[in-house]
Amino acid sequence: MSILVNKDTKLVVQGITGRDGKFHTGRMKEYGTNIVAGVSPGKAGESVDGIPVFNNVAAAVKATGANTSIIFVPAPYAADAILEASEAGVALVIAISEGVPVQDMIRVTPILKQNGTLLIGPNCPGLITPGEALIGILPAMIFKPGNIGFISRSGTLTYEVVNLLTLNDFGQTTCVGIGGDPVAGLYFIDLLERFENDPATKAVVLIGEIGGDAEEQAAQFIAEKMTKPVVAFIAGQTAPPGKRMGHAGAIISSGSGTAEEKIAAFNKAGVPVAKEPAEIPELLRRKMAELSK
Amino acid sequence: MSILVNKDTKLVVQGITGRDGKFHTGRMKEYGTNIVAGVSPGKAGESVDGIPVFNNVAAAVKATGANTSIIFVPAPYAADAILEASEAGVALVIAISEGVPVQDMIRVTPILKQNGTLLIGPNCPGLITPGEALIGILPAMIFKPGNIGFISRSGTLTYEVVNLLTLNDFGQTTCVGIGGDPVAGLYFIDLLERFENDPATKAVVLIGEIGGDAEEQAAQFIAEKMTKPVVAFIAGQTAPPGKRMGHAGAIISSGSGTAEEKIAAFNKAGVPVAKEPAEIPELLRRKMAELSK
Amino acid sequence: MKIHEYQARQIFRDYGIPVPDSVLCYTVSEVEKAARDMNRMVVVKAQVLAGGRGKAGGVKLARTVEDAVTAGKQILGMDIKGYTVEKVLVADAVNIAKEFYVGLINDRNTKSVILMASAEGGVEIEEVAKETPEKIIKFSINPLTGLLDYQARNVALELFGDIKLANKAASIFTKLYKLYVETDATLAEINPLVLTPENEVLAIDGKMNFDDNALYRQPKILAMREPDEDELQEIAANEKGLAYIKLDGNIGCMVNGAGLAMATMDMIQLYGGSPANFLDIGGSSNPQKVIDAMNILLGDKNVKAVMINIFGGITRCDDVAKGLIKALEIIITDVPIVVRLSGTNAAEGLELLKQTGLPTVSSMSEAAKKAIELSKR
Amino acid sequence: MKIHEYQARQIFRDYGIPVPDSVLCYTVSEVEKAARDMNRMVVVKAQVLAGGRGKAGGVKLARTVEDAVTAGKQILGMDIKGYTVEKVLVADAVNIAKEFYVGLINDRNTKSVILMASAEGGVEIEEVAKETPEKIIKFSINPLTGLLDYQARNVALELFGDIKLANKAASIFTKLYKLYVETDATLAEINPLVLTPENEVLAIDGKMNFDDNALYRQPKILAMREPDEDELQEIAANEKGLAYIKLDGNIGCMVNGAGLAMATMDMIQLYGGSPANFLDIGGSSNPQKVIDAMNILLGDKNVKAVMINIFGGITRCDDVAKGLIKALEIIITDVPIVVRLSGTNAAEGLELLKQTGLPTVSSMSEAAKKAIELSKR
Repeated sequence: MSILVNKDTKLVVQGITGRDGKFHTGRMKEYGTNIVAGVSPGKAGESVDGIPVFNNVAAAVKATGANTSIIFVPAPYAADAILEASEAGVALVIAISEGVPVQDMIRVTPILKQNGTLLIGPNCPGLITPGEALIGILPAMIFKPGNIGFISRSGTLTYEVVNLLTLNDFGQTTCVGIGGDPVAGLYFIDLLERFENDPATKAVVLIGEIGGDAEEQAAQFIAEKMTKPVVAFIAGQTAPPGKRMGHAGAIISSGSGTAEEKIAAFNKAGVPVAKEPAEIPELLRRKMAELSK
Repeated sequence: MSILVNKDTKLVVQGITGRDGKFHTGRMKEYGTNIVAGVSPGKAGESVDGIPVFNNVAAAVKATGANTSIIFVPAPYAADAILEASEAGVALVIAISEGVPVQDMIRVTPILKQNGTLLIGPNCPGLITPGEALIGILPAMIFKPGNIGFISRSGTLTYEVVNLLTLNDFGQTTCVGIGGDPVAGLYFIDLLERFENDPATKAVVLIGEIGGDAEEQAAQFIAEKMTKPVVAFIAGQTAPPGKRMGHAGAIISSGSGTAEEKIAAFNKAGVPVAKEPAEIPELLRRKMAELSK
Repeated sequence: MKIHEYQARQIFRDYGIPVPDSVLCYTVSEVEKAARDMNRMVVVKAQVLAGGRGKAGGVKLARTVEDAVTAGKQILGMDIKGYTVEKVLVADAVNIAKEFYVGLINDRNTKSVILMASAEGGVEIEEVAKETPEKIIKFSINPLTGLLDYQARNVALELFGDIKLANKAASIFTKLYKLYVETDATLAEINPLVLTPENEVLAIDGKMNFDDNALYRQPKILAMREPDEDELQEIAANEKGLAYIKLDGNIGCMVNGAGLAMATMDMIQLYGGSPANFLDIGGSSNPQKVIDAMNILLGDKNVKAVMINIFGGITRCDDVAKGLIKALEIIITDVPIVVRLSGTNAAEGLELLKQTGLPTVSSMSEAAKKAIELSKR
Repeated sequence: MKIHEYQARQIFRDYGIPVPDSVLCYTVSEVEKAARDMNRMVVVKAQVLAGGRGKAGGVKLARTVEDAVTAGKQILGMDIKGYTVEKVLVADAVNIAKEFYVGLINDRNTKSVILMASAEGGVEIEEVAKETPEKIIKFSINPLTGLLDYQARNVALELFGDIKLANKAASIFTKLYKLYVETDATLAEINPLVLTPENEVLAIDGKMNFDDNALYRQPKILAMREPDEDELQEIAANEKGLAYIKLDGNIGCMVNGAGLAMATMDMIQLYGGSPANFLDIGGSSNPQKVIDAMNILLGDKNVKAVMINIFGGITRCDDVAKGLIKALEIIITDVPIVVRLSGTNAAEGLELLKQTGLPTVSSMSEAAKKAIELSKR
């Protein structure tokens, strides 16, 4: 079991003929992801890695039944691509594109809601259900199937931690990089809820960072709704206020969104927060041992 | 029985302190309409004809449970007033205001749909369920309770025809003036459907005019879905193409929307079309006699 | 409200839609100078608010300055569907590889703006719509999102095939939508939208109509209004609170309410007469309105009889009668008038009108018959 | 991106929001001339990209030209939170009957723009939010409809009570929303929005931030950028594909990925060190990026040791190692460097790095400890 994506996912790649799109299509296909179509306006009839290319998402969906999309188009066109997928009836959209204007995402949000489309990203590394489907730019070899759910706001830090998990024999059900932008699609609580309901997931690792209050909301959700253990880490404890730490979302503004506040919220919710990534496997082990007593 | 409005309708009047709003509030109240509130920004706490005035529709709905609104504000503010009513949870909005820009109505439409709000108008005389509720600027004394449903795109012509019906002893369940604008709320087929489902309505009189193809659609709906007899009249047989006949909607454009086309459509659907208003009662009598055979 | 092609071109230009160079000319010598300055093949186009200018000979290609002068002489002053040509546009005659159509219009059924596009450009789109409707792409635009880039591109790609050309055309579509909404248009057409042999995409001819109800917030558009004589009359009537449209018949009608006014015209025709106008005095019993309306009606020399048709609703017929009496004290005319009053206090009104000596009736059909009879005397 | 108050006032003016007259001055003599021309009470305001100017003495009321000159002398050149005041705004000091707050900001939770308004204007809104949150009206704006007139009026009526004043304020709110969306702002505040004894409603002070991701489509906003020294460094780094923020510590960090870079800074502190910067070189193994990054790091005289922390994902560690080797051939420094490589082909990468003689480790914590040790030598 897993959340959001699995073997049956039918993926369409928007921007499949671009440099990044082509490269990652190859990698995803190699991993075994069921890629059924690509989209590149004006290139209908061509193919990439044996995958048929269509002029638009609607045509791709009609011909192949694609139900999930991954977006590699440049930031200025990303919001339009998200809407195209949503209006074509795609149920889950993963937007990799980095640097999408916030107003674009704000405008997109209510339309996705109307259409019932789920979005991950933008500015995210995607997600993976190890052994079933890789949809994103994550490095496949660090993941392995198992019973840990994983959610993170950042990219390389995800790899760092997942690598530690895998080395410590904690395989994963699904790992989701939700992206570092201030206005994004699915967020911590949306995914915590899904992991809580996924029978295969036994515990969750959550990697937060400074900015916003998604971690505080997650902590509250865990305290009120979750039965499964969660272990957290927060990046950016030493970041100064008012400075954007790479991600558009990682900024402490008006004295809120600090790591201290987030750590306090998790502690209050009984969620252990690792001081450094290397602590996570041990915290996870302890939490899971507690539960099996 | 009736459609849309009755004794239980709780009406809020938007623009109650304006000249027209005040005048027609008095008339509607006199008729027995259950007016529970008025809205006029900045005049909360005042009252008009004993009806409490609120600053906004949300406050009026909260305090009085109003479920229907009538709008008398000037055209430039009408679309905003419609949205205010809709967002406040009002289920049925009647917009009397004349001269509302079409783009305003186009923008309003999908939001009303989302909120599930029904709209009549703009640029309409309103509607009446004789003996129960008058919501609009219709002259009360020409109506009488009975079993005829009545729908019309125009104002005075409505009065002309309803007067003939009443004089010929055809009372009415509900009479609706849907308004003369090209983009409006409820239209012929929406109301025909409601009359078809209203047990008290035995036959329907439909007054159309040139412009658009709402009459053609009505004809098709009658042919396919209706069991009750319908009699029609179309105004504007002598109107030249390209000229706007008073109503923004009454214009024959690009060779379509002519009276001939509409009459042909009704004839094809078995709906008799009166040559002049005075013929309508006789046509109605014949149709209803046919049915009771 | 309608505008001329040269005005539509200016709006297109303001919104970044590529349009060939052109000069508006009122005289033949201006045409000569424009053609000389352009120094290439031009097209001389009559600027009148009527369709079918090409068929009427109002559009001529000119390879030389002399050709342009000849065309200017022919076109300036010519009559097209009742309009005298007072100005022409001298425009760069670009080379055309292919012609397309694109238009935006308000659609009553979807209650939205629809984009219509066709690879059959340069001809009347109504003809294409009737004969080969499958050649028109129609697309309803969600007003909350506007025309999205991918939607414009999809349509453009279907027309142009090539993605580079499609992107150029799509950019024109989105600009056209922006100007359509921002100017409260009710029609915006580019016909033809052309592809040149150099792979440029250009708007060669444009047509725009605007929502009269929105002119209050469109001062720039209102400033473009160039009404003809009939329209001037209509506008003048409007300013007095009357809706008036001149027709060709000889029975003047004065009615309260647009629907009833149309039905009145129809009834006159039904009984063998011919209406001289549509005239709606609205819901007021103000004598001034009646005076203004009568002055307009009697200003039309074709009018041989007048039919006044009033149905009293909120307005009481006795009030209307009083207004009429006052008006008729001022207006002196030998054109016969028949008055029909019905509805609220009709009896009282008719009684009051007896002093005027005018024939009064209480039904529309009687009034129409009487007016026709009077018009034939 | 931030802008100065005088720039925010200009944007307000462009959108029709009433703002008192003002003149930007770089010298005391300009201040004198401005105050003389205005010929009434003025306020002299430091223009720096920092909050709390009033408390720092950067805002002074001047009743006479002499007062204004004195204020100009005091403020020009003063230091506010590390910023030197290079220019002041001399503004009409309008009479104030009451002060309000209105602001727009992107909200992560509702994923919308929210309007915040309060009758407690003139003070830091964060303080109001903490101490008396019930005094702030918050309202999430549906991006598909924008801020509707009735919504703006409701909020304004709640603040102002009187409908005429509320209509004035509501018009300012809708204009503020329009400019917010059209300029891709991330913050737009009017604080205070004042009511004068003459019942005028005016924007007295304004603050605006903009979305860096949207600057590509906001040339007018981009032209307003006046970065300070630190920001110039950040922008220069950005143009080289690096995300760089200078901090106060002595251990330079070079990391791939923003989250990992933050975690690296945190770990340095955890083990008793102090990071000199945030530096994300992104996902590339391009030697030029490594060279550029090293040049930036070593350009900071505080840096006593460098920690390179790379986790190979799609990028292979051996490729990164090759890039590092090339870079280290060019860069000559005596600042000690420790390299951590992990992930894809880490072993191969570490093997390659042996030739450089640099200390190499395979875990973050080891790298941090080593870097701290090296920094203390």
